[in-house]
Order: sequence, then structure tokens, then C-alpha cells
Amino acid sequence: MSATANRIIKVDALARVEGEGSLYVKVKGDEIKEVKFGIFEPPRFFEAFLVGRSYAEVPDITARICGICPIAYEMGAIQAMENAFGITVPQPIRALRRLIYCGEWIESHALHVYMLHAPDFLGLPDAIQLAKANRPLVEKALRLKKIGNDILEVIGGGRAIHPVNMRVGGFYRTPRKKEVQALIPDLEWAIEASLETIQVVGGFSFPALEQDYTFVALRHENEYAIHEGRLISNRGMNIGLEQFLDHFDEEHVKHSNALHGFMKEGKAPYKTGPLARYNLNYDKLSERARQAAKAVGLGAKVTNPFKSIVVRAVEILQVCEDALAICRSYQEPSEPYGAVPVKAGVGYGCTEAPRGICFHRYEIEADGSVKTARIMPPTAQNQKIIESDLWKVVAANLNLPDEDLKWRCEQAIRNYDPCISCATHFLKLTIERD
Amino acid sequence: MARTRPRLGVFKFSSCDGCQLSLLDCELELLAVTEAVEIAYFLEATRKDMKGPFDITLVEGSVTTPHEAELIHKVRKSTGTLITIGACATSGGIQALKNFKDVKDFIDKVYAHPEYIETLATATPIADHVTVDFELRGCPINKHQLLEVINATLNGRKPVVPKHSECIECKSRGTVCVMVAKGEACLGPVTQAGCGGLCPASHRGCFGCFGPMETPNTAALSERLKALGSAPRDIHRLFQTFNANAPAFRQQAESLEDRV
Amino acid sequence: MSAMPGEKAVIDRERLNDLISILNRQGYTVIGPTMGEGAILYDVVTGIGDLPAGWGDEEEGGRYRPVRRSDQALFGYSKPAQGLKGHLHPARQRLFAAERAGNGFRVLKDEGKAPRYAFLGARACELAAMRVQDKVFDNGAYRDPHYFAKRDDAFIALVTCAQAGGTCFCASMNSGPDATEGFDLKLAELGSTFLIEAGSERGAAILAQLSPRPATDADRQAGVAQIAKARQQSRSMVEGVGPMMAARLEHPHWDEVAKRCMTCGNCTMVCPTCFCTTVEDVTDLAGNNAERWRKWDSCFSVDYSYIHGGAVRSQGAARYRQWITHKLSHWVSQFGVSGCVGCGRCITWCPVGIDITAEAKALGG
Amino acid sequence: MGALPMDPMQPRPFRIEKVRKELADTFTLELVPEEGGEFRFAAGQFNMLYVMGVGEVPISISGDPGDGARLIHTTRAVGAVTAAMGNLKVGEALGVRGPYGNPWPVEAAYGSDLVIMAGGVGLAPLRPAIYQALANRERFGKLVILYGARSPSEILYPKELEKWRGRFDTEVQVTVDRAAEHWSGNVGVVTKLVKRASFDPLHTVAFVCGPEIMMRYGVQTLTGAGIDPSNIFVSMERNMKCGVGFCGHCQWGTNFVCKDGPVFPFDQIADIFSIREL
Ligand SMILES: Cc1cc2nc3c(=O)[nH]c(=O)nc-3n(C[C@H](O)[C@H](O)[C@H](O)COP(=O)(O)OP(=O)(O)OC[C@H]3O[C@@H](n4cnc5c(N)ncnc54)[C@H](O)[C@@H]3O)c2cc1C
Ligand code: SF4
Ligand code: SF4
Ligand code: SF4
Repeated sequence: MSATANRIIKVDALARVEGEGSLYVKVKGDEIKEVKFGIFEPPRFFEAFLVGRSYAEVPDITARICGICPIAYEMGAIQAMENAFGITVPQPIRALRRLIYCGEWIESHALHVYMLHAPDFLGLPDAIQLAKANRPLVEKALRLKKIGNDILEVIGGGRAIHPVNMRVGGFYRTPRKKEVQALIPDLEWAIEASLETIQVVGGFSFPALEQDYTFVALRHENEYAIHEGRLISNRGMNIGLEQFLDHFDEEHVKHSNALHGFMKEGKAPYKTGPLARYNLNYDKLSERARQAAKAVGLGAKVTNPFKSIVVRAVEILQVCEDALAICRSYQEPSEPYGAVPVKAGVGYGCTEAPRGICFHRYEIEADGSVKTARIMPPTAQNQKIIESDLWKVVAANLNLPDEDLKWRCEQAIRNYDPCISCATHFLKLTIERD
Repeated sequence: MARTRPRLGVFKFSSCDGCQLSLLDCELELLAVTEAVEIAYFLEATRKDMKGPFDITLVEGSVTTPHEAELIHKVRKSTGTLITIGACATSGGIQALKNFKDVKDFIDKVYAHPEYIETLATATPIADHVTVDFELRGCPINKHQLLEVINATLNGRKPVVPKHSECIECKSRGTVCVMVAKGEACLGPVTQAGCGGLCPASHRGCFGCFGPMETPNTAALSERLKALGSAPRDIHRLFQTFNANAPAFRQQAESLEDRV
Repeated sequence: MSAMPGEKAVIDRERLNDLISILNRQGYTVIGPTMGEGAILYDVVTGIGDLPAGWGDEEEGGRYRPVRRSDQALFGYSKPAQGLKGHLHPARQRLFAAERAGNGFRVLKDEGKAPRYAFLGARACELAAMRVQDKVFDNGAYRDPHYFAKRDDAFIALVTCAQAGGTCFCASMNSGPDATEGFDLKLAELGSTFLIEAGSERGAAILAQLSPRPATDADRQAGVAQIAKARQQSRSMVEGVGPMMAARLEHPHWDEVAKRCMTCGNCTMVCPTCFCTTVEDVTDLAGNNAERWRKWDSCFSVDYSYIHGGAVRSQGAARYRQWITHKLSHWVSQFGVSGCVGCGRCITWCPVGIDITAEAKALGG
Repeated sequence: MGALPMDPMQPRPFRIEKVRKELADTFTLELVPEEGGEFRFAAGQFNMLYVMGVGEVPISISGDPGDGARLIHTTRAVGAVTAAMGNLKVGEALGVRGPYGNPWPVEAAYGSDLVIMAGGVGLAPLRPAIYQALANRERFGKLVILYGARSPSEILYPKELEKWRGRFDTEVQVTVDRAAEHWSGNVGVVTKLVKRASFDPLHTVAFVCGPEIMMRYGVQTLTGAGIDPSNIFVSMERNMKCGVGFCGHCQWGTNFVCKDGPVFPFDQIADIFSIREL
């Protein structure tokens, strides 16, 4: 192929991601002119129509931002309200919250690892083909995913998508002991299955790409942070949620309906999600999780984004262990929820959605209505860094035929398990070479 | 009885992805579904991008942009049975809240460069644009109902998706009525069954994910909610959430507007 | 003491534990009142600890609240939220399964074994309701084996009411608060003891094992007084309601009720005599295996009266009319008994508090 | 507890011996029980027919009550179950429960004139009565068959109607709502035929079956002609899920159409016949 010929590579819609986005790559000779990861998911204006709603409705409404990680939205909104009203929930409620979040992680990670991402490493279009090649593996994957959903259903009030049971101050109904204990045998199985998952995906071959990322994740003293903590980075940042907007911002760029997040300092891109969590909270992983990671060659630092699939597998193990421990020690709380002293104020919430931090800030009026709402979903925050990864991937693979390059780019995007619905959704992948 | 495998397409419009995820959430049945139908287009699950025509198409999401308004006609032309899934596709969904507001104002609130945003003033259900063969309600849909609709379509029977009230489902599972026993505001009596009666079983009132039931007497319910102490504003909010644009709910909310 | 049917005796309340264990040993699953999530509900009980000691209920049109009593009565409420219908005539019941065989299909034998129920604490109105449903499911020409598999052998330990609930009107329907037949044991809670009598031989045999002592006159009188008190009810059904309704099938009042009625069907779901069902056909994806299920239905749903081209009862008014005229009038012509036993559940559990006795009065006027 | 006693809700498989397309949307199935034996029924009774996995619907028996060897049903495909039934092929199976319901009182009409009035597929449930009457022709006075269809192409059993018309002892009159060019017969509603028919109203029994609106006018015309309401019989349709009085769906006033009907003497239902939405 001549270096000066026009090459246009076009993929209209990126698959195996949630939502709809596009990629546009312009190459002139060996020079990359432009890389745009665009999100054409039609805007749905959540922040605008939350205004005037009651604080109590916000968790259910924000859940609808994303069907893949509704807990991230419900929990973030709930914590923000509790923060505004000065509520601290008792330990058993906190444990249940972590448990349901573990459910979302198991479900989402199992879905992504096996059904969305693994086929890339195996050169298959989808998990259906994978099932043809290795049906027992896919059956196991589905069972693992189901265990995540079962947790969501038991704690969330009967459904995994947009669960109905979480509220400001606790839960509408706390599950009975026998309902929670019924999850134990499956979780015991899930730990074995996640160990096996680490083995399987750890054995994939990973395209070379090392990046010097700025990682941002939640950090909690006593646990692998999921639903609570301070925000830290590998560059020394350590802030409370209320300082988030002092350090981070987002901008509206033409090629995307999602706002692009950046760090104010140096207007720099940053990375959130599994790799960030792993690198920043390695010490909080369970011994078993660290050993399993080590067995497939993962140390305390991982900077190849393609290895995120292995990190996700390690995280599945971690949350299965956490979930099992919570189920084993579960005692029915005396009250499902506490009083909610509504008052005017500002509240912040931030949790680790499976794909990264999800930040909420609300201003509440004295009658409990929302005055302003601001939500920064993980995928919006990762957009810039995705583009930066893509830049490198394209540069390193210019010799690949269009089809292969396109696929490699898609795979690089899928490293982020981007949830475009959240970020606003339609991924069009266009690679233009002139 | 060997049948030819029908081709299934799954399309997304403005939505949260939750309804199509419901298909992947059918963990125990998923492989059987992929054996019974050929998944020919389903972006969330496969890179395979097969062109139509499709025998069965599932459409998630509502029409909110000029592009979507065009696309839905192409989808209709390329499919046999068109099934819409979810509140977005069947009534406009949560984003139809913008129908009641000034969209420009919304865009200004959320985006720094409103000029980049291409959107229609309304979010509308698919059936407002093209003929729909079956509407499956819910925010999100119930995965068992989704399987039932696929199954019934394959087997040529009428899907068992009753249109009666949520109360019937609630009572059938033995849940204690939260409105009667706790005085909670509940949309169950005017909401279509389908979710399985989740909210009352979780000790809270139904908030209408499945939209209006077949003959919803929303006025009678509003009166009752008022008597139970709900402020008109709260009743208005209740009708104007996940199925705000469904006619019965929209009208009830409108009739409360002067008192909000 | 040997207990003869009809003879009254007294047992201590702790003896209920023995009663439950004897029934369990005889293979019965004992169903009794429990304090469930938000209301008193029938559920499996394994000892008196499961019974709702000290709980009563407050009931009005569209309103129910469990309330604490000043004593520790085990049966101190009026009636559980839903009756025993769900046990004998479950909300979902598989009728049969079929599998494809060659060109045709085979109907598979149902190997399922029906549960053997003992109902502890059944109220007189609930027993009356069972006897109403007996007539529905054995109509002379056909007998429903699914219902009778559970009903035929059911053991009934009736507990008469010590007081009426806010919506009860069984006295005017002659179906309570006392019953004279159809039970195996009949109990009345008198403080820490129970007045008890057997209504069948198997009841008598069990009673003999409960260390009964003969009832004194004072015990008997306390029992009589209790029933008399429970007969004091704030509601009653208008007299001659059957013929009256049959003559008012076209009446402006139907449209008036329709303004309030939400056609939600709660009344039919909680009614212990409502028997209507629909069927559901389910298949596997390949269509090689099928099942047919029977599910509770309600005359308030549109599909209920659907015939090709449209529903017969498209209007809410017509559906409310079907319900109340069936309960109070047409049922009598069909089965020789009223379809309403006056339990008041439809009044309590109607979310808007529509009151069958008030509507009957309004129509009669 | 041992095996459940005979379950009235359980269908018996019958094999399809023959399929005949009657009209564009109407077909006749001839069935024999897979387990062998005969199927006995009375004219006017119906069966619940089960298409495996699709559903079960009430369909009148339209064959000859004198012939127990074959069970015959004529069905119009209007929805999911009837359409699926129409797609069944010879050799496939259909579930049958029945026969149910009250029959046409053919024997009670012995000694009188018999008027049979049918509209559309309503002729199917009456055909067994016609077979029975013809088999016992000498026991009746006049035998009059009045039939109305929407158009000439929608006339059910045209050959048989022709055959019966050819008999010297039977009067057959056919009319259509909308005529086509080649149609030289009557045009108009079926009730118009009553005037022209010859029978002795004081000694006549009439059977009426067709759409409810047609039956309403039919009964009016027949009583107008002097037939006593107690001698007029109509066959009613209501939603049915069980056919044996358990499901409640077919209630109509005090009646269960499945067991108190579908055939009713008009005088017994006259007071509710015209109440809307009952
Ligand atoms: C006693 C009796 C005898 C009948 N005899 C015949 C006959 O000989 N030939 C014939 O073509 N039709 C007859 N019908 C009508 C036939 O039962 C309906 O056309 C059929 O039930 C439609 O079912 P579907 O699923 O195809 O249609 P849909 O319109 O999809 O109906 C859905 C469901 O509603 C119910 N339903 C709809 N229409 C009727 C109806 N008219 N009666 C009862 N249930 C209904 C059924 O459960 C049906 O499955 C008779 C009906 C009754 C009550
Ligand atoms: S109609 Fe009402 S009062 Fe009568 S038995 Fe039924 S639920 Fe009880
Ligand atoms: S009142 Fe309605 S639901 Fe109840 S038995 Fe009568 S017809 Fe059936
Ligand atoms: S009477 Fe009450 S419970 Fe019954 S359908 Fe009407 S509103 Fe619902």
C-alpha cells in the first residue's frame, strides 16, 4: 500500500459496547492527523430534568441513565443526598450496599470479560461463536454473570436492571437472612470460577502498549474501594469528594454528545476504571486475588490497557470474596432505613462503577427539591484517555490492513468497557487515511 | 419439527441500554435463544453486522433526533415482526420529560456548545413513527416477558402479556397492599402488570414502570392519593416520570398542573 | 376424657403446640396466621411461636393496619389479609404438560403430589367460602381434581371470632362468626385457654390427645358471649339483595360507581370465593414441550370477556356490575348459595374503599 | 394420594384425517381419536380444541351426530389459535375435550315444523341438527333452512346447501348481504327470508345461530311471525377458557354459556338478551 494513497477506513457502529459511539481516525501517509472518539448517543438531559424533582426520586431517575450500571447511579445519588442531609448509615446497611454493588461488578465484569471483550482476543465476532468453540466456558461465564444478577435481584428488590429497593437512608426493605444466605453456595462456586477466569484470560496474548497514565480512583482504608472513599491519584492527589470539581472539569467538544472530562491541572487526561483501581489499591486486594494475579504475571503495576481484561477478572475474584463474606455475616438490620432530615444544602457522591468513578453533585432546596444536578459518568471522564490510547494503537499498527486495524482500535476502546449510554450512546468508527 | 432459524435484529434508539441488556441477562436461556434465532444484528453483543431483512426486530429506545426519525423507517422496512421493548420505545421513556420543557433551555443547561447538539423537541414512542407489531412495556422490560414474546412469536401464539392492573400481579404473589396497609402512594391500580409486583414487595408504592393499564382510572387514583395526604405536586411527579408521555399519565399530570 | 363430636372441652393454649405436632406427624402441613410483612397472613406454622400473639387489626374501607393488642391473644385479629383460597385454588396451577411425539403430541402424567393441608385458625367465613368453592369445582357434571386433591383431605381447625373487624358483615350473610359444620375442630380463644369441640371423627381423635378437660358452664357461657359480641358488626348486607340486583341490571348507579372504581381487580383477588381463572400456554423455544397453566383472573380485566372483535364488557361500569351482581345475585341462581360470605376483604383491600354493602344499598334505593 | 381422577381439563389427542378448505379463511377438520373408539355427541355441542403450545378454543361440532367414527369441526381462522389450527396438516394431532354444552333440542321438535336460521359460520354448529333432522325427516312437518352470508364467496357448505335444496321435502333459502355479478339469488339480510318461508308458526321450533346482532333480529322476526319464544333456540358465544364451568369467563347473567348453553331457549334469556355489555 502506498504511503500517500488515500485510505478511508470506516466502521459505522462500534459493537460490544453499551451505547452508540464512533471513532474517526485520519491518517496522512504515516502521520496521524486526527483521532476522535465520538459519542453520538442522543442527549437525554438528565441533569436538566432532575431540577425540580424530589431528592427521593433522584436515585430511581438517575438509574435510567444506564441500564448496565444502575447501581452506580442510584448509589451515587443516594450518597450525595445523605451527604447533603448529614446522614451516616449504620454498618449493616453499609454492608448491604457493598453487597449489591459487588453484584453489579460481578454481572458487569463477567459480561464484559467473556461476552464483550474476550472474543477480540480470540478473533471471534461474539460470544455466540465462542460458545460454539467452547460451550462449557460460556456456560460458566453465564452462570457467573447470573450470580451477580442474583445478588442484584435479592438485594435490589427483584430485578437486576434499575433495582427498586435502594433509597436515601437505606433500603425500602432489607432482605431476610435466609434470602441472603441462599446466595452463599453460588458465591463459593463463583470464587472457583473467577480463579479459572483469571487463568483463562491471563493466557491471552496482549498487544504491546504501555502508557504513563494518571490514574484516579477511590481509596478506602479498610477495603478495596467500591462504594466509598477519598479520591486519589498516582500523582499525589488525595481529596474529599467535595473537592472534586476543584480538580476536575469537563468540556464540550464538537464530535461528542458527551462532555469530555479532564484534570484541571495541566488540562490533562486521566484514567479511571479497573487499571486505575488496581494500581492504586493493589494493597487492598485480598491475598488470594494478588496471588492469582501474580500467577498470570501481574504485579503491583499494570500499565498495558489491553491487560484490563485480566484486571477485571482479578476484580471479579475480589468482589466474589467480599460478597461471600458479607453474606456469611449478614444479620437483618433492625430498621431498613433511618430518618431523612431534609434541609437545604449541597451533597456529593462518588462510587466506582465497574468502568470507573461516577461523580454526583446536587444542590437541594429546603423542601427537598433538586436545584441543580451535576453527574460525571466514567466514560465521559475516560474519553480523552481513550483517544490517547487510540493514537498510540494506530501509530503502532499503521502497517495493518484496514480491517485488522479497525478491529484493533475497537479492541482498544473495549479495554475501557465504555458505557456510552452513561456518557450520554452510537459508536461510529471511521478511519480515514489520506 | 425443524424450523428455519428466523433472523433477529436488535436496534437501539434513545435509551439506557437496559432493555436490550435484558436479553443478555437471560443467562439460562441465552444459548437456547441463539440456537432458536440467528442473531443477525445486535451491537451490544456482536460485531457481526448483517444486513436486513430481519424476521424479528427488537427496538429499544425512543425517537429523539432527526437521525432516529429517519432510521426507524429503514428498520421498519427491513423487518417482518417489529417488537418495541421498554418504556422509551413504547411511550417515550424518561427522556420524554423534555416534551414538557423547553428543550433549548435543557441544552443550554447541560452543554457548553448547544450548537453541536442535534435533537428534536420531543422524545416519542416508535409507534408514533411506524407500525409496531407488539409493544412490550417496562422500564426496564421484564426479561421473562421478553423471552415469552420471542417464544410466542416463534411458536405462533399470542404472548402472555396481560394488560390488566399491577394489583392483580401483586395479589397473586401474596404481597400486602402498601397503599391500604401503609398509606403509601402507589400507581399499581392504574399501571399495567408485568414487573412481577416488585415495588410493593419491597414495601414501596409502584411508580409506574410499565405504563398505564388497559383502562386506567387515573382520576379516581389521584383523588385517593390526595385523601391519603399526597400533595398535588407529588401526584403530578408520580404520573410524570418513567411513562410521562403515555396518554393516560400525561393527561392526568396535565389535569393536576393548575394545582401544582 | 374421650371427646365426642359436638362435645365442648377446654385445653390450655400451649396444647396448640401438640395439635400442630400431631398434625405434622400425620403428614399435614399446618397453615395458620402469622405476622407477615405488613399484615397478618396465612403461612406455614410449626408452633405457637409462629402465631401473631398480641396482634389485632384495624380495618376500614381501603385501610388496614396491624395493631398491638393489650393482651397476648393468638387469634385476636379479625381475618388475615388474604384468605385460604391461595392454598386450595392457587394463583398459579399447572394443568398439564405435553410433549411432541412424532406428528402429534403426548399429554404427560402429572407426578406432582398435592400438599396435605391443615388450616389452623380458619374463620367461619373462610370455611363458608370453601364450601362455596366446593360447589364451583364440583358442579355435578364435572369435578376439578386439582382443587379437590387439596380440599378433600384438608383438616380444618376453625377458630371462631372474638370480635368483628371493621369491615366484617358475615352475620348478615349467615356465614359467621360461628359455624356448625364442616370443620374437624372448632376452637374459641378464652384468655389462656381454648374452648374446643370436634366436628369429625379425625378431629375427635386428635382432641383426645390434647389433654382436654370438660368445659364448665362458665366456659360455655364465655364462648356464647364471645360469639354474640362478634355478631355486633357495623356493616350489613341489605335484605333481599339477590332479586333486587337482578332487577337493576340497567341502573344509573353503575356509571356512578364506575367513576370511583379503578377496575384494578383487588376485590376479586382477595375475595375468598372468587374462582375465575384464565389459562396460559407456555412452550420451550423449539416448541417441543408445552405446558398449560391456570391462573387467577378477574372479571375486571378486559380480556376476561374478550371474544373475537372486542370485549363484551368494555366499560368499567359493566365490569363492576358483573362483579357485584355475580357475588350477590347470580351466584345464588348458579350454585344455590350467595357468592359473598361477608368477610369484608373486598372493602378493606379496595384501594379506594368501595364498599359492597354501601353499593348494594345505593342500588336498592 | 394416588393418580388424579380423570381430569376434565386434560385434552385427548385426536389425529387429523382430512383437511378441507371451505372458504378463504374457513376450514374443516376430520378427526379420529388416537386411542381409538368413537366420539358421541349431540347436535349443537362443542369441543375445546387444543393446538399444542398455542392455545385452546371452543369450537362447535359440525359433523353428523349419527356418525361417531369421525369428529368434524369447521373453523374460521380469526386469531392465533384458530390460525394455528388452520395450519395443521393431515396426520398431525389436535387436543380435544368435550363434548360440552346443551344441544339443539332436535327430538323435542319432533312433530313440529323446524326452521333453521343461520348466518355466516353459524351454519357449522347447525349442520349436525340438519343431519339429524334429515335422518329423521318423517318425524317433522316442514323443514326450512334459511341461510345468510356476507357475499356469495362466503357461503359455507354450498354443495350441501344445493343438495338439501334438491330434496323435495326441504325448503332451503340463501341470501347474501352483498351480491356479486353472477349472483342471481336473494340479496339482503337473512331475516327477510322468514316472510317467504312456509311453516306453521303455532307448531314450529326454530334454531338460530350466527352473529349476535343477526340473532337479535332473527328472534324478533320469528316471534313477530308468531313463533312462541319458548320454541326459539339460540346458540350464544362468550369467552371460554375451560368449557366446564370452572373458569367463569362465559358468565352471562345467571348462566354459564358453556354448561347452561350454548343453546338456550329464547324465553329463558329474553330478559337479558338485549342488555348491553352484560
Ligand atoms: C360455544 C362456542 C362455539 C363456537 N363454535 C365455533 C365454530 O364452530 N367455528 C368457529 O370458527 N368458531 C367458533 N367459535 C368461536 C371461536 O371459539 C373463536 O373464534 C376462537 O376462540 C378465536 O380464537 P383465536 O385465538 O383464534 O382468536 P383471538 O381473537 O386471538 O382470541 C383470543 C382468545 O380469546 C378467546 N376468544 C376469542 N373469541 C372467542 C369466542 N368467539 N368465543 C370464545 N372465546 C373466544 C379465546 O380464548 C381465544 O384464544 C365458537 C365459540 C363458542 C363460545
Ligand atoms: S364479596 Fe367481599 S365481603 Fe363478600 S366474600 Fe368476597 S371479599 Fe368477602
Ligand atoms: S365476581 Fe367476577 S371474578 Fe369473582 S367469581 Fe364472579 S365473575 Fe369470577
Ligand atoms: S371495586 Fe375497588 S378493588 Fe374492585 S376493581 Fe374497583 S377499585 Fe379495584
